[in-house]
Amino acid sequence: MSAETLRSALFWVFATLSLSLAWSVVGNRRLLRAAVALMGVLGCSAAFYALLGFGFLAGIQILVYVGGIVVLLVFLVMLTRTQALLEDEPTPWRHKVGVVAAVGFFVVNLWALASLPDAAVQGPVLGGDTRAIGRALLDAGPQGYVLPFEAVSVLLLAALVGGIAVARKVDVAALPPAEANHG
Amino acid sequence: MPTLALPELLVLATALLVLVADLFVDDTGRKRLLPIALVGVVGALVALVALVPDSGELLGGRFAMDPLGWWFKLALLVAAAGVLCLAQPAWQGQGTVDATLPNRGEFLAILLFNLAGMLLVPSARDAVTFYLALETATMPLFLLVAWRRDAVGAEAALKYFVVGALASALLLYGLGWLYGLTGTLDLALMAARLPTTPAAYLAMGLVLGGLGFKLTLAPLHTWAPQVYTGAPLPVAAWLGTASKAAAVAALAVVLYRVAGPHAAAWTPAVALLAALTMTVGNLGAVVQTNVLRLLAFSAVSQAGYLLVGLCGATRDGAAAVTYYLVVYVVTNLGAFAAAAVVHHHTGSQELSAFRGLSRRHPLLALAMMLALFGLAGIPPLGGFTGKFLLFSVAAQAELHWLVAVAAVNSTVSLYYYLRIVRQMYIEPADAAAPQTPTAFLPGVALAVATVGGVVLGVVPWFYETVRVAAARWP
Amino acid sequence: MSYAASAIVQHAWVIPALPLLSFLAVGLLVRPFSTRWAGGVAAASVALSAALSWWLAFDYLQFASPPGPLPTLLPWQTEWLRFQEGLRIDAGTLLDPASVLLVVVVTTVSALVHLYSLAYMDGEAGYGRYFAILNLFTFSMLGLVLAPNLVQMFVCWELVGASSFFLIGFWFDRPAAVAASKKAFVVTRFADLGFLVAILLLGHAAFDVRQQLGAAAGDLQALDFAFLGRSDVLAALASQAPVLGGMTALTLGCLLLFMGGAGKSAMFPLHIWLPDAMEGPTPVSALIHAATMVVAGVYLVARALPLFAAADGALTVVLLVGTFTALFAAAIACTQDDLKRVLAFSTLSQLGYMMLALGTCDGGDPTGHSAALFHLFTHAFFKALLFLGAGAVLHAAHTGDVWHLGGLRKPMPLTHALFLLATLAIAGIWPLSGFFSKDEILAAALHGGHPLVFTVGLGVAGLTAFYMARVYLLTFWGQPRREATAHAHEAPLTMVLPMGALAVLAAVAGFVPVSRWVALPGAAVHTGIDWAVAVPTTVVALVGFAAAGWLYAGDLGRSEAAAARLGRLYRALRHKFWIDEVYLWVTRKLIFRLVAAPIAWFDRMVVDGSMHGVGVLTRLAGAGVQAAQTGQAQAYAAWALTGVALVVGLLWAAARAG
Amino acid sequence: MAELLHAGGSGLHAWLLVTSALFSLGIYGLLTRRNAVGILLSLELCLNAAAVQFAVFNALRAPGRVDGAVMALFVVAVAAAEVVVGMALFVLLYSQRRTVDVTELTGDGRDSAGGPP
Repeated sequence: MSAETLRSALFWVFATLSLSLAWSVVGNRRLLRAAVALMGVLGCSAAFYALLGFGFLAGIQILVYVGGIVVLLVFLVMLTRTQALLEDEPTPWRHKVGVVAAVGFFVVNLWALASLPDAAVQGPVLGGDTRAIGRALLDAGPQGYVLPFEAVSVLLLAALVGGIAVARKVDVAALPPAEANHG
Repeated sequence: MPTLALPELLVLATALLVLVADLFVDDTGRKRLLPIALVGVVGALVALVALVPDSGELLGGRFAMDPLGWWFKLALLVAAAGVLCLAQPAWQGQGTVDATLPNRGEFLAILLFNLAGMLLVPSARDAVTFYLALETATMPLFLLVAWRRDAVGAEAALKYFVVGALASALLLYGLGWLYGLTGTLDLALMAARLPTTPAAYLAMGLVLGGLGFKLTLAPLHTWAPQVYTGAPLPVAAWLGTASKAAAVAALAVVLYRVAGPHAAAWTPAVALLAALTMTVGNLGAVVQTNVLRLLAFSAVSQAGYLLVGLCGATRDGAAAVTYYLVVYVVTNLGAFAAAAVVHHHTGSQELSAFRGLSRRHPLLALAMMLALFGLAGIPPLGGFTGKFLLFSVAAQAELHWLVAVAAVNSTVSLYYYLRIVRQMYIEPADAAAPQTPTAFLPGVALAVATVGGVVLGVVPWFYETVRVAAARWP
Repeated sequence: MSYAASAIVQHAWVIPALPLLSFLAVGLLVRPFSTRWAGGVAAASVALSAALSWWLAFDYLQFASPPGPLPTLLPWQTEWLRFQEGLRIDAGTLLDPASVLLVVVVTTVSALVHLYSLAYMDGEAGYGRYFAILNLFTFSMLGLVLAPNLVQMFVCWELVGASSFFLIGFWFDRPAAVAASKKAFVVTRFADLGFLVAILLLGHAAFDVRQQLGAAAGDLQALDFAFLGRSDVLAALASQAPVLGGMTALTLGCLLLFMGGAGKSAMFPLHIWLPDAMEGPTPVSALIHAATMVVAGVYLVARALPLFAAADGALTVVLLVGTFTALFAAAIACTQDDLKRVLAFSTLSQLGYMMLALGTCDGGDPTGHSAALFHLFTHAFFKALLFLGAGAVLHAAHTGDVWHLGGLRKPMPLTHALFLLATLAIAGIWPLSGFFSKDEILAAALHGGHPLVFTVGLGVAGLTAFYMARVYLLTFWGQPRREATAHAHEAPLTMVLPMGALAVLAAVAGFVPVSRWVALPGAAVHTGIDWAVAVPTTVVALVGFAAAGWLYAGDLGRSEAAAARLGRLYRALRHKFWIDEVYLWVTRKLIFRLVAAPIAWFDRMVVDGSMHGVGVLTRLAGAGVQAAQTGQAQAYAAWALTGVALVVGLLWAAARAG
Repeated sequence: MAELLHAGGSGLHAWLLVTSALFSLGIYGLLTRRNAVGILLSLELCLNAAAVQFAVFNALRAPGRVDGAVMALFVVAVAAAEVVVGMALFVLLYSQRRTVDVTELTGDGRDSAGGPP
């Protein structure tokens, strides 16, 4: 079994796994299970990154993204209690709209895909990307991404500060809005 | 030179200052944070006008200023200053309970962070910066809409969030396709390498769709009415002015910088979208009884007019769009400021709150009327000149049907703008209506917006300068 | 002394600038402090403007060597917008015979109306506001008249419409006034749409021509009247490829321009706003809805006459619409009861005359052009006088219904005399002004090869005499039919004086050789009286008078006297109605039922109805848009996806098509 | 479809097939989930698909540089910010309405009285 065949086989294994987990994310009646399935999908994506030769990206994916989902889960449990963790079946109408939209999007993508020449991975660069990505992020020259790096820090700061301000526990209903900020 | 990014840096510094200061002051001090933020924004505005050249590069070309970008930033900073002015009574808890804003420093900080993201949009030269600037220009808005933390605002914000997140995911996917098709994230290189395959249509469609959400192009506008009414009024004004300006800047980047060489291919699509958007916006506005819903739909139709100028990707079009954008921001700011003042007095967003306003507050009513006439495009206000320029771009592109549709729409729009004028000037005044004087800063904003709307239309210097800038635009 | 040495010719911009300054001063500074001063300042500024415009006319005409044509001057011009070289929009003052004529008319009538309003509007709540807007109107109208290009004309055109909107709705506590102001604004704005699209269309067509001409175009810009009037430009425009339905941009542009002009000048079927506009104060009706603003459409067509003449069939449309409106409005005027409404329909009819005159130029003979401007000139004076007279009646009797008036000649002798003079003038009785100008129009129709139009015009002349005599007799003769009418008194001097001035003008304006001054090259200039026209029109007018006299003078007075003597008012009223049966049979059965009623029905059901229908449709469609606002987050998301799909599809379709 | 699969086990077409399918599934979930948290999960699916797509294009179409990988990295950060914003809104909504079921949120500003209930 050549490395190429192995990579191909691994790809198909993870692709199958990823898609079936994704199906569970959008279809499972239990939200908790859907969230766990999303962790699985993100894990599969980490494997994809590794297959493509981006080991650093795979590591980040597992550490940050999958870790982030744990936070999401904690919030989820705090927030919606046991009752709301159960999801109803979508009504036939919603189901139809969803299927049409999803299938439509997929078909259009296939159509676009057909116009693109196929290509194969040129060869594994596993492990060689860490330094390259790090350099790109901190390079202040024409090849670097220091500006978006700063932008994303502003974005995260704004999201965190604003998120906390909006979500902090205050019983607004009990106070006139003018004084609500004292609580 | 670092001065090139001085406005952005000043805005960020003010945001951080406000955020930190908020930790150390009591409620009285907190009320002073808004003037501080305003000083920061005005400082950035002064810096832009006085110090920043209208072209140059930083970071090896990753951050660039160009002549039209300069005008976009001017519009954004003007919008920010105006919104901060009209937020003053709400911020200080004056007026009716309904119209107050929980005054936390975070509000100002997030607004300024948001502004910094918007300012970055016209300077982006690669897809990564472009995407992150757009996200920074969008995501804080979801939180600002919910800032009053009541049920109405939360519901509006959630819907805004769902549609907005979907739009940004589609935009991202489209950028991914562009990357795949061209093998680069550099926007200029993308333009050079963009093929004309179905994949390219998909990519451009996704990107335009994602941006169309921000610019409220029909049918991606459906979120707007509820969000405008659910949000605190200053935030609605922010959405109606700055957010639109950032979206136009982004659209100009995509259509001119990336897809400019293929203008012939996308012009019919943009023209149809423009016609659809202005028609849907106008028809929606006709039946409204809530002023903010009316202004929301009016903003939708204005987005349609703006899109008219992009047809054909000509320099005249770029000049017309930029000029009309500045006019639109100033004029709409006037309308929102008047709506905000009335909202403060009466706590109502209904049309009937404007009853007999001309007798209670003649100057306020006059300002509102001039703003509405400006939006309707009555000469000699800037709205007329701008629309005239936009329509003539379409005529130049041989899109006679679009000119006709736009002209019909601008006539229909008069119908609902006159409904507000009617309330102000014709309906008898409500005896119970309060006679509160207009607060200082909103008054300043109103005066500047009103005078600006007239001056922009009458003094040729502005359009001339924009046109010269467009001629030098790469 | 040359034009260059004439201060007023070089600085003609002062004439519109004065009312503008006064508008700003009165609106912002004076009004809050003193309403009395507001009126005074406003009237003084316009009076000064009028004096300057007479000086301008004097200086301008003084240099006319009798056989040579008067020059076209552009003493002041400044750049306003620059799209690109060749498509620059300037602001400036264009002086030619037509614009000088109009400047004199506008400032003179405006000044007299300002003076009249000082007393008429005394005690009204919005006294200062009224004068400020009247000033704004005067400025805009002068800017329109002096415009050297289509865009300046359009901008002022819109401003004129806006000030008219405010003045019609001046009494905003009267629902009818509010409805009328909105109707006027919306209808004229709808028509202005055509004007705007025409500017864009003609602008680009002319710009292409200008590019072809290259250096030969000089500094003229594509939208300048001077450029659009050049024969090489017109020939190039006429030979352009059709843009829509086989029409060239020139033809389509002219038809759209005419749509704008027809809206402002209330041509059928866009006339519906003008009768309702009488809800505004009467001096406003005199100034805006009789003498000045409503002639803007005529002025536009006259200005753009070279374009119309070069365009296929455009002038035929003008001719047909003008002729029809003249007849149709005159017929309706015979059936109206309200004094001001009769005058409004009369205005419609006279505007139809002017359009008709312009339309007769389609044979290549531009005689109708000078006839139209001549009639515009005389009509401004006698129609303004009629309105001010009606205003004096309203002021005294508090009603405009002719069936409630009567016998006013005794308490209001001056008003009566002036009104009679104006009635004779409009009916075309020698030697009053209407005689000369109307005859020139009819002569243009007759000699221009339009015998049918001439016949209709003749009929309209008879109808004009009839309905004017009718309202005149019912208002001033017989006995007062209402208590309030009986206690009427003569108007104050500040109201009578302007009327007197207008009466002088209405009497002598016919002797002013206007048509010789404004004649286009190639126009046949009439000297003396054209007996082939003068005799029939005078006969027809006398017949009209006789018919009206027979109907309204004799029996009516006798019956009123009998009613007073016998105290049997009810029977006397019946008796009067018996006379009216004849009138009813003649008018309602014959004219009204056969001509006016179908028109009124059409007006009500189709014109009004369609406006109404458009409103309903718009609201329905609006409800449709509203229905998309389901409130469901995911419905919004689905719409967003539809939008993206639409964009992708459009891009693909466009690529396919391209 | 068949030739796409035969075009090579892990060729470009196969990769994009997977990312498109993931994105499409995300769209389905976004339109059908009633619980707002479920919608958020679906959105994460979409963003993740887009990030993988960038990495795929980087490896297969522009292998000389790491632009796509950097973009994927930034997408992770943006997704995190989106989760924070989304959760904040859900917590607020839950405290106000005691539900995060989006089908129960049908007001469209018509109840524009504003203010707290």
